Amino acid sequence: MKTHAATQAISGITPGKIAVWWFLASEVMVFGGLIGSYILARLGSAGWSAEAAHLSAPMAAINTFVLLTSSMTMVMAFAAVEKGNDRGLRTFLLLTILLGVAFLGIKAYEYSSHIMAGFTPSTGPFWSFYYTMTGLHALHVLAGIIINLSLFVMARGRLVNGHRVELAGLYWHFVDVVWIFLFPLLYLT
Amino acid sequence: MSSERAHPNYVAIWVWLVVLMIAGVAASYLPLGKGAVIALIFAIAATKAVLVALNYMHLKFETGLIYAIAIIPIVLVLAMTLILFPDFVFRR
Amino acid sequence: MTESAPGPAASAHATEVHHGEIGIWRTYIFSTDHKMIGRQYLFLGLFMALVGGFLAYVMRWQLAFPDTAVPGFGFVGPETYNVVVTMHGTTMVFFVAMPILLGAFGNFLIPLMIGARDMAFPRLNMLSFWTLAVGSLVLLSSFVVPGGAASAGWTGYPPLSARSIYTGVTWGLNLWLLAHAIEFASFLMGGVNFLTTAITMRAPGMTFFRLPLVIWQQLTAAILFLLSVGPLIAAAVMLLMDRIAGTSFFVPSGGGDPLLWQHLFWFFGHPEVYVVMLPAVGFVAEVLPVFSRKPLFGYRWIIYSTITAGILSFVVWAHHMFLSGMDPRLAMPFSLTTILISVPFAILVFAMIATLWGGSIQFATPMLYALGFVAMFIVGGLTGIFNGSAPANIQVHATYFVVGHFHYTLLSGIFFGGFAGIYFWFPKMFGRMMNERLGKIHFWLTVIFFNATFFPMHLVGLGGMMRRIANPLQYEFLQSLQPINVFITISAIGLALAQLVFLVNLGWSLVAGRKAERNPWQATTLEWATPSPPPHGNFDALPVVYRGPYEYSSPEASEDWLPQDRLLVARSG
Amino acid sequence: MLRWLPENASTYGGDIDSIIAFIYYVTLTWFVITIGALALFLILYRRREGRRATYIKGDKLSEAAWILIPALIVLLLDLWIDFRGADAWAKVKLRVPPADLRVQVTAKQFNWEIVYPGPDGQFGTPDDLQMDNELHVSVDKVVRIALRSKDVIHSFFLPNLRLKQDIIPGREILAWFQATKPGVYEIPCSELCGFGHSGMLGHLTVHSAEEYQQWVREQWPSEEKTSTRRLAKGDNHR
Repeated sequence: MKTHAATQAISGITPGKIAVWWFLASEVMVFGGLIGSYILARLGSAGWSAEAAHLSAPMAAINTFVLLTSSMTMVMAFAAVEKGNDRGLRTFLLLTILLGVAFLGIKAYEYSSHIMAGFTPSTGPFWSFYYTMTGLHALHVLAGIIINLSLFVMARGRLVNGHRVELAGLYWHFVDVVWIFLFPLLYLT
Repeated sequence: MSSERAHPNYVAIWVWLVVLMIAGVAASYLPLGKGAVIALIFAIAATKAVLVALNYMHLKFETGLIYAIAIIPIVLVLAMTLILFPDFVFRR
Repeated sequence: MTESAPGPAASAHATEVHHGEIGIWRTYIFSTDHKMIGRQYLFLGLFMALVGGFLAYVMRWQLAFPDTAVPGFGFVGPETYNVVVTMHGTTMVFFVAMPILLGAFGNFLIPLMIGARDMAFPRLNMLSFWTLAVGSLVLLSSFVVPGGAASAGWTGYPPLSARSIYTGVTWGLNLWLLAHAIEFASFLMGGVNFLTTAITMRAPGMTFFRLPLVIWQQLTAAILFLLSVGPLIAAAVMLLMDRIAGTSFFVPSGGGDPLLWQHLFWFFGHPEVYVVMLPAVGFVAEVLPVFSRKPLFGYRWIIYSTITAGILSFVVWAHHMFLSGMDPRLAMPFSLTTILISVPFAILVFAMIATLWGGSIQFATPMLYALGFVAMFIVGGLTGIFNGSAPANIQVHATYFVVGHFHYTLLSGIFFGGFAGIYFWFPKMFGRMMNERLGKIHFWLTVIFFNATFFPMHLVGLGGMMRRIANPLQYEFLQSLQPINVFITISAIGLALAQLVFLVNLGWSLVAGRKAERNPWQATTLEWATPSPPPHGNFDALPVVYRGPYEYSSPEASEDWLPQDRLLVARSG
Repeated sequence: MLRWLPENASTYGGDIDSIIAFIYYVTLTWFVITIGALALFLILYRRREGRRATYIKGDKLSEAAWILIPALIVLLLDLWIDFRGADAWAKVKLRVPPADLRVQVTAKQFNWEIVYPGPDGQFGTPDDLQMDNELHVSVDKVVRIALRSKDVIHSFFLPNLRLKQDIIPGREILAWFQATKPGVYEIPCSELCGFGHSGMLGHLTVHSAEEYQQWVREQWPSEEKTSTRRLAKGDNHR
């Protein structure tokens, strides 16, 4: 990958974009390590499907829908700022933030209903993985909401540029992609 | 920044994503063998992820460098998981 | 440009005045200047080295004279010994080796050597240093919390580390994990910054194959770190959940598997070895050509070898686990990949030796350290073959043979590679020369005591002495080896005392060393084209690069060095 | 260097020692060659007035051959080491011969619990005998050990028999040895297992055949001679 001999070949990419992609690469390894461990543990022992059946697939499907939609609004925010449409930027950022909050709300409701049904992280291996994987993902969503909020505040003072929205978007979409895999891994199998 | 870049149709991609999501959920109820269902579900998930990466993350406008940064960790994770199959999955 | 130009305003004091308008606070504490951040990493690493070195001294004293009070510390019980052994490893790998070899030199050298004014993200750079500082503080604070500091080994194998009942350590181990997490965050930011800087900010003409090797090594190290640390972060999250949320990822009674941690740990652990070592290799690759006045032999081959070693380092991890209880059939493929990885390193060492052939070798202090590194690295590499061969590993695994081996590779990286770097770039970092005579005394004492300390470890290791035991005299079969343990301890104390020479040299040179010119070593790479120390923004005018980094004794120039940024007017068509 | 190894007392110990010896001679040769070249170059090419260093970059294949061919030799020697080692590894860890004696060793903080099946050769029967830290076997018999752990990771180490095996709680791991010399050998733990790790120590007593019979009679005095003989001769219960 580093054998591009000429500087010019990659001068079209901004430093910010390269940095975010490298960061995402290390994030892939974090979630990949977790998901790989889950797959190994699950295939190595029996009885996980019965545990997974206690999860609510429809609820998670709604959450998937919410997160997919938030990805779209995020990229629309970027499209808006590129056209110089500040109003559109703020609207779509706000929508993204609200959808992110909605995702966390539904997740919190799921957590509380599981815990009330007696399924805690220490119930068994499936639940340990479930809470750890979704919890780590939820922390990432939270971080994304905070990033988007700061962009939103900056956008009100028109300090934001398209580049920053694009970088925040890369991160937000990555969090979405992680969920795209967590959803079937935990809920559908 | 890349203002002259042609944007993909973000809404159309979103429609595809939602359709695929519903297809994924539906696939989990299909009366097929377990292996086939799982393969189908994850093929759909991978398609969704690729759609998001290519269009929303603009990977399809990027150079080889960004592709490399994106793909190498995925290869590593897959390799690590596969190498460990004998020790966790096939063990006795 | 002429290298004899006296460095204008070359002293540290002058620079300080020059940048007086920023204020002391922003210049020395919350600086965004990559050179100041590099110095901060250096001093943080040296400070933590004192901590880690003191722990080593406590350990060695206990091993030589079991159950006697350690002078300056007191009585060491078995529990304290486990704490000391754990914290020594953690401190040295994560808070000494990485800050000095990557943090200090990566930050200081990358922008200077690629011809940039600073890192791509100066504020992120500052943040990564201060994150590391917080991490060090968290690690140190774990010594004083109730229950004491972590005592499950630097590898923290669960279930020992997963449940407090097994060690009696409660918050100490959580803080240990937290300190790791903070350190990883710091070096993730640092690594991203290194890579982005080198990819996007190279001076005109500075192609990838004109980059000095130390930059290649730093970048490879950064990539290895970024791509390997993820699974360990995942494992650390799981271990923390095991400790505070009652999960059982690594506890078999709850359905977990302890081996999972080992796999994830060593998936990181082996690349991490190269993360620490490659920069040291890079320093040596810079120093050797300068003091033999010859191009580095096989520049491209070294790069290819480095990349190959980097890729292979991701598929060798289970050689740390031959006897761990994993499927023994896995040992054969991993033994093979381990064996394969010796080839790129053999190329590296041979290239370094070949560089000397036909040279004009000056034995300045940095050169002595570089040569010392090559010699020690050969020993470390060769003893590694005993560990890498699965059957031989049965006898030497988890004995002092392994301890001796990794001190010859990792510690020689810090002692010989790191000191080569410090003595070589000190003039550029601080604008003054270090004392040559003290430097040479330091070198010879270090090389003698280093070998006297770590070579006998191989012997007691073959004799079967286990790692991490607090008292060898409890075992009949180790009684006869005890005189060697005493010898090792005395040598280790000698090694520690020898470092006083360095500290004296450092302190004296910082305030009273001879002022350094721009290019005191008559070297070719870009950092020597700047004043010593370089001002904020580094270059008077951004350099243009015309050639590779090691043009020594080139027939094209009358002097025996040809800087990367000197434009030659063609003599004839 | 090899005389530092503890005295070998097992059938496969010789294989491991010969691998170690082989590696030792290979690495010693390389050490002499590389350090010798290093020292020679330092003497030959030290700085002298009026001599300029040769300008060789070593990028061309013909020049790089000076480093690539030795590296190729390294590779071949490495493969040789690996090839030779594979057999020794398989002998110790993969090809477990039929057992003459069987014991269970359960590690816990900070003891080895050793369970003998008794004259009936079956575990889980009333004539099982449990001893802490005392492993008694007969010389020249294949001893198969089922290793388990009650709490954390331990490592079962017999320096004189060249046997080392980590014990993972939650897994049962098989190990075996065949002692060749009567004597008492130590069984330290070689994986950090807590504050009592240092000093976690058992003893392996390798009896001569007659002494072993004697020991068995002492442990199971009520049993008849026939059953003890059966135990000593080998057990067919798998």
